Amino acid sequence: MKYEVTIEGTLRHVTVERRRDGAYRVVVDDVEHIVDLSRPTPDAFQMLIDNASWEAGAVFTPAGWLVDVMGLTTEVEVVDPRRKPIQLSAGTSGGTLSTQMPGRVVRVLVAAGDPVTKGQPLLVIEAMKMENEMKAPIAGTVADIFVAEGQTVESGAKLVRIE
Amino acid sequence: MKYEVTIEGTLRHVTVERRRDGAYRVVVDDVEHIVDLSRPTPDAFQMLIDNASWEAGAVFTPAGWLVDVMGLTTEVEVVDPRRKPIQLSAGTSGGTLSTQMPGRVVRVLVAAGDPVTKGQPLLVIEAMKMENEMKAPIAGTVADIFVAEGQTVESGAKLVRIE
Amino acid sequence: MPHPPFHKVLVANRGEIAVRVIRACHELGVRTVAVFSEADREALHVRSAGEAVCIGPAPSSESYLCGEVIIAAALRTGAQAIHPGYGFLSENAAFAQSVIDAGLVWIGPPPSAIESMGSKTGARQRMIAAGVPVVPGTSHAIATAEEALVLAVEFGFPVMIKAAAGGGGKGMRRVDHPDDFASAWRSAQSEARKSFKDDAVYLEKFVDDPKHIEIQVLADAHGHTVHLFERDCSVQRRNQKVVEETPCAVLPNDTRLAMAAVAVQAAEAVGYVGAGTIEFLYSQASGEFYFLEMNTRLQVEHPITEMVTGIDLARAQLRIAAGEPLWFAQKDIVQRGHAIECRVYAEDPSQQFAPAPGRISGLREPGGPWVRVDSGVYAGYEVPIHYDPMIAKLVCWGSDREEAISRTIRALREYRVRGIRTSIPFFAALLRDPDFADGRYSTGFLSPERLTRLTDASRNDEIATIAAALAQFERDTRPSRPESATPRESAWKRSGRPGGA
Amino acid sequence: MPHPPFHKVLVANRGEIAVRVIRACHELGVRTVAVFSEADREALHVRSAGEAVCIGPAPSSESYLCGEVIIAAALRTGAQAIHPGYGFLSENAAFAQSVIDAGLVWIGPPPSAIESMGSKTGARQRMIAAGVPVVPGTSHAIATAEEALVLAVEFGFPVMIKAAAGGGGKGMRRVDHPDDFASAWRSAQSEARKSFKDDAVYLEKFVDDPKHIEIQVLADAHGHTVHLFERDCSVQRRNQKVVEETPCAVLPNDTRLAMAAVAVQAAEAVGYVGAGTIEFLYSQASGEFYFLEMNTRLQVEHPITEMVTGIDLARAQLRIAAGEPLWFAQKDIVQRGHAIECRVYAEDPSQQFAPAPGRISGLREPGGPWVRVDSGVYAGYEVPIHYDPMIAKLVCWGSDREEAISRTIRALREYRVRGIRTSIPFFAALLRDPDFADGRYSTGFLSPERLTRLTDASRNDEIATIAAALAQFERDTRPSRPESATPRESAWKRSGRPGGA
Repeated sequence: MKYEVTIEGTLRHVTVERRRDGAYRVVVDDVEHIVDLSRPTPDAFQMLIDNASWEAGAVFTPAGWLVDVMGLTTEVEVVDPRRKPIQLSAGTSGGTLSTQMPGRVVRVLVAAGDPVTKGQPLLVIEAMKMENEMKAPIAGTVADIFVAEGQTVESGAKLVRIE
Repeated sequence: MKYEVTIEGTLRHVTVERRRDGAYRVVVDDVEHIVDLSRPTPDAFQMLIDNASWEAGAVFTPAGWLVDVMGLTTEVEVVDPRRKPIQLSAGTSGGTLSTQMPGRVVRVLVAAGDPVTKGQPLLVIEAMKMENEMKAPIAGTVADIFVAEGQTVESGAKLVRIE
Repeated sequence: MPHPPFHKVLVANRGEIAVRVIRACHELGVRTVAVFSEADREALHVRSAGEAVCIGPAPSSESYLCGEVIIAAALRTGAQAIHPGYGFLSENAAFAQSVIDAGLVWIGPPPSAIESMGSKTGARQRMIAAGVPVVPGTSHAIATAEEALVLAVEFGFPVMIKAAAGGGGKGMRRVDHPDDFASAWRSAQSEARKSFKDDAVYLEKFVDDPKHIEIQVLADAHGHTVHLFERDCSVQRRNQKVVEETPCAVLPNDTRLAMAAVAVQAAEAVGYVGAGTIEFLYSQASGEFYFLEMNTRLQVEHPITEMVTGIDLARAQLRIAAGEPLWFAQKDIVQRGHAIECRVYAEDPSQQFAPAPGRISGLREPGGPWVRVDSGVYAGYEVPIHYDPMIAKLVCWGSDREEAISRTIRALREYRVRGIRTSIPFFAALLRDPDFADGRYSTGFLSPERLTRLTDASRNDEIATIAAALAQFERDTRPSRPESATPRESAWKRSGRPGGA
Repeated sequence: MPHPPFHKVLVANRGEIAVRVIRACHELGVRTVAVFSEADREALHVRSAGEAVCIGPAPSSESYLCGEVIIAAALRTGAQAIHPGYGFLSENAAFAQSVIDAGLVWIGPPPSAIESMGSKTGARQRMIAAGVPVVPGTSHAIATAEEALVLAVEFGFPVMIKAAAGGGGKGMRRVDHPDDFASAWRSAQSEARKSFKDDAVYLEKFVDDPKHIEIQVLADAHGHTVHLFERDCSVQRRNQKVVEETPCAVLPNDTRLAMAAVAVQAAEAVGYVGAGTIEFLYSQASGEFYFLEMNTRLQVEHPITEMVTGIDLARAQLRIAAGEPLWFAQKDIVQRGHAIECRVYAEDPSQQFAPAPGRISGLREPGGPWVRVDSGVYAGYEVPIHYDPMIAKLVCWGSDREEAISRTIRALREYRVRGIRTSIPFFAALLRDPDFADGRYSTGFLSPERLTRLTDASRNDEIATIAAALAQFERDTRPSRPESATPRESAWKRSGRPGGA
């Protein structure tokens, strides 16, 4: 299986094959690794990569894999080039601002129809005694506001759409 | 719901009712308790019994509930008297010796047809570098031997049937 | 077993500190009552306590800050005393007084001592009267720039001009030279007026690149006060302590002892009883130190002092509150080895430390020699959005500073929290930073640039790439298997020894 | 950071001790290689190490005992040294020699020292030569009862007659009085003949109600040997240590120092290098002590010595093996406070401690102040049937013995292992036993009667009854919900404060 893996803006070409002995052959940009994979718990990928012991957590989300290694979580996009058109049609968030963090909307700073610049604070979400400004991902006009002041939002909730 | 609960050979009559506020009313042999139950993890029963905080693990097995409190596991039989006939027809182990512990059969000490006394060692199972004699639950004659020397057995496996 | 200091204690807090106090109680044979908000029914402190009582809805203002409800719960459950932990009501003198008025024992200093240290300007004046060094400055507004300049020259430049009504850096100016004074004075006044509708400003000597050093004290109700040496709490982000250590790596011993003596003096000046902390600014350049404030409660970072002195501060609080005289003298308190604490926050270091509440799907806390985790969470726990993001503290001891650092790094490497993001990966990079290693860091250590650099240093993109590709491969080739299933078989089982592979 | 003693070390063991050694390596900046059997692919030591190599099938004889395969793995991975842990190949002089012959460093004593202490009778003779007190007795068979009686009178009654080929109590007789000697001699001979086809018997003084006390030593390759005081390991079941503590509660200080001096003498007599333990029998009645044997490796119970001395024994082993001279002198080694270890076994105390392997469905290890868990398992781990049932060690420190005991009881109360049965509930009752509390217990402490009593004392049938009834009720009333679903809602959420309920 060939994948295009994007991590922190860098694209890597990765080939994964399962060998007869059950181990995986993983080629990352021409560098070959033999990986023995075990899953001691459902959320842990315990890998012996050329004997080196590494462990990662990997959770599937619509936006890609959330992979944590040694405690640091990174979003990793894995695309099968053959399925690429389908993947792309799923679209990205574009002008829609979502929250990655659950919390309570304490202030909405814009109204529908307002023009906004990229990076302009649109609303403030409070979580764990801290206020966090949520900023416009693009410049444009506020088309929809999906939340109201005082409302509690879950992680991933859409907040504002900008056209 | 009324239950007959047997623990360590003692029978207790227990009534469980769910109150409107979501708490449980549990009456054990005429002593009433109000219990707020929470399940912080699927295997944990976190109970506030009249405010006192207790935690138990409870796992359902065909033989009854395996309940652990403060680390000690006890078998508890809970019978709904209305369903009693059905419960009884499931039968108990009678003259069949099973192993509660997985391991390897290192020696079979009897043969089919042998007369045995209650408590007589029938076979030896090794687990974790220790040999354990498995003894006859009743006196009688060996009817079936379900395992062979060298065989690895799982927990709950039948070993010998005595008639 | 000696007689327990109390029959039953109510712990008016949540999270790791509630668990910490409950542990101390249980070790002393004291029964415990936890209180919890509706959001905290499944919290660890409820699971840990002997009894637990719900005191209201999720917001602190309707639960953990409701003194009357908490006192009622104590009376109803037959608790004899209340331990407030830190935060919430712990430094609320009126609450302390209500506890006492209800016939209960307050496990903390007398309300008068809380009161004395509660107001910054009041505490400052009291400390000046007691002969404790404070940052040179004026405690109240100054009328004219000319008058202020005279004082500034007296304090010595650089000085800070600060808004009397202020906070958050507004109306604040640093002045390095007398020539710049007048214009800085005007702009500070103007900004103060705009920000606070009050242009009163005052003057303080600027302590360049200071360390935040604090001294732990313990005092009994019989007039004995001792100190338990210092903690260096200079690693801070947004004025919040992140990593603390003891002893301070660079504090000269005579300064250490002078600070400790001053701390005892400060505690005695307010008739202090119990565990308390005197915070100082320490200038590495001049070697001088200044009283900052006193925390009249147990500190978050108290464990590092415990690890080097062998004295259990939470137990000591209970015994002191029960009237016991101190059972050791100053000369018996000896620092042995070195201890470091890392505060584990549910925050995402890769997103500017944004709060990251959520369910902890998997948890493996580090263990082994001299590794202590004071945790408020467990596997399966949902970290709520309502409270402080600190979920645990990692405390490591070593026979010297190098051993403590290397052990902390080892423990961080073992620490697994899945399901939420935490500050854990950031610490290992921080402890490896050469500026941390030499010990001279000041409160300005965690600059935005350093935060970014340290976070980037903890990346493992190569491994993440392989893991993501394997995860996708497993997903693509085994579509019928549910995500949570565990394939137990290993390649080794099928292939035998890798030498043959 | 000082220079690491080695670049890379292979740890030839599994379970908690492999994890322990890996931790020490990582703290010193040493890379690690784990070895594992096919049954151990998911074991914690594999997850903890830097690299891991499969060395064969599940049975130890085909994996962890295969010296050649292990040495090959070390050479292939570029390891410089091998640490054997305890058990398995750790006291195999031939393996140690093979490691050295392969050009690797053996992290342990010289093979000659292992050899000297390996044979019980050889060690005994060598110790007698070195002036170390041994249990008075004859190291070889005695021809006639008359000859033996003369010796028995010389040793003083009671004496033991033991089968030379023996073991397991067969051919063993205790004789309290000269009049009974001849008949006991005959029956011991007869039983020895029946059991071992060899009627040779020998004589040993009977030490009544002894304590098992051992002294930890450390020796470098430059002729320095120090001791790290004693451990009391008298709480035993089936000759296996269960609970250990240090210091011993009842050992007079002059005896402690005399034993320690003898231990150093014993180690020096065999040219010992590294960490080792000299075991003694100590008679509380007479105050005398006798050499029993020397363990030429790290002991299971080494952590309690670490907790009171502050010296990391595993790190010390690595540094000594790298040729470093001891970095402290005898006078620098001070016992501070008290430490207790409980060995957590996967055994069912309610079924005569039958082995209880299986999957650990849930795990919460205790934490907080001065609680150390050296664990070889994790939540979700399947404890295999192939190896020793010890899954973890709980080690607690206190400023005195009472504090250590109460802290251990607190930690045991927090310890949650679900899915398998363990010896945890048994320990809390043991530590509360008045005969344990007074410290005078001997190796006979854990009689079958006491085992039963202690196990019964840990029952909570009332709570178990309520839990089982609730579990059944939930099952009966929510048949559609799968067993693993978590009802997250609490009654509190719906009812508000309990005061209103």
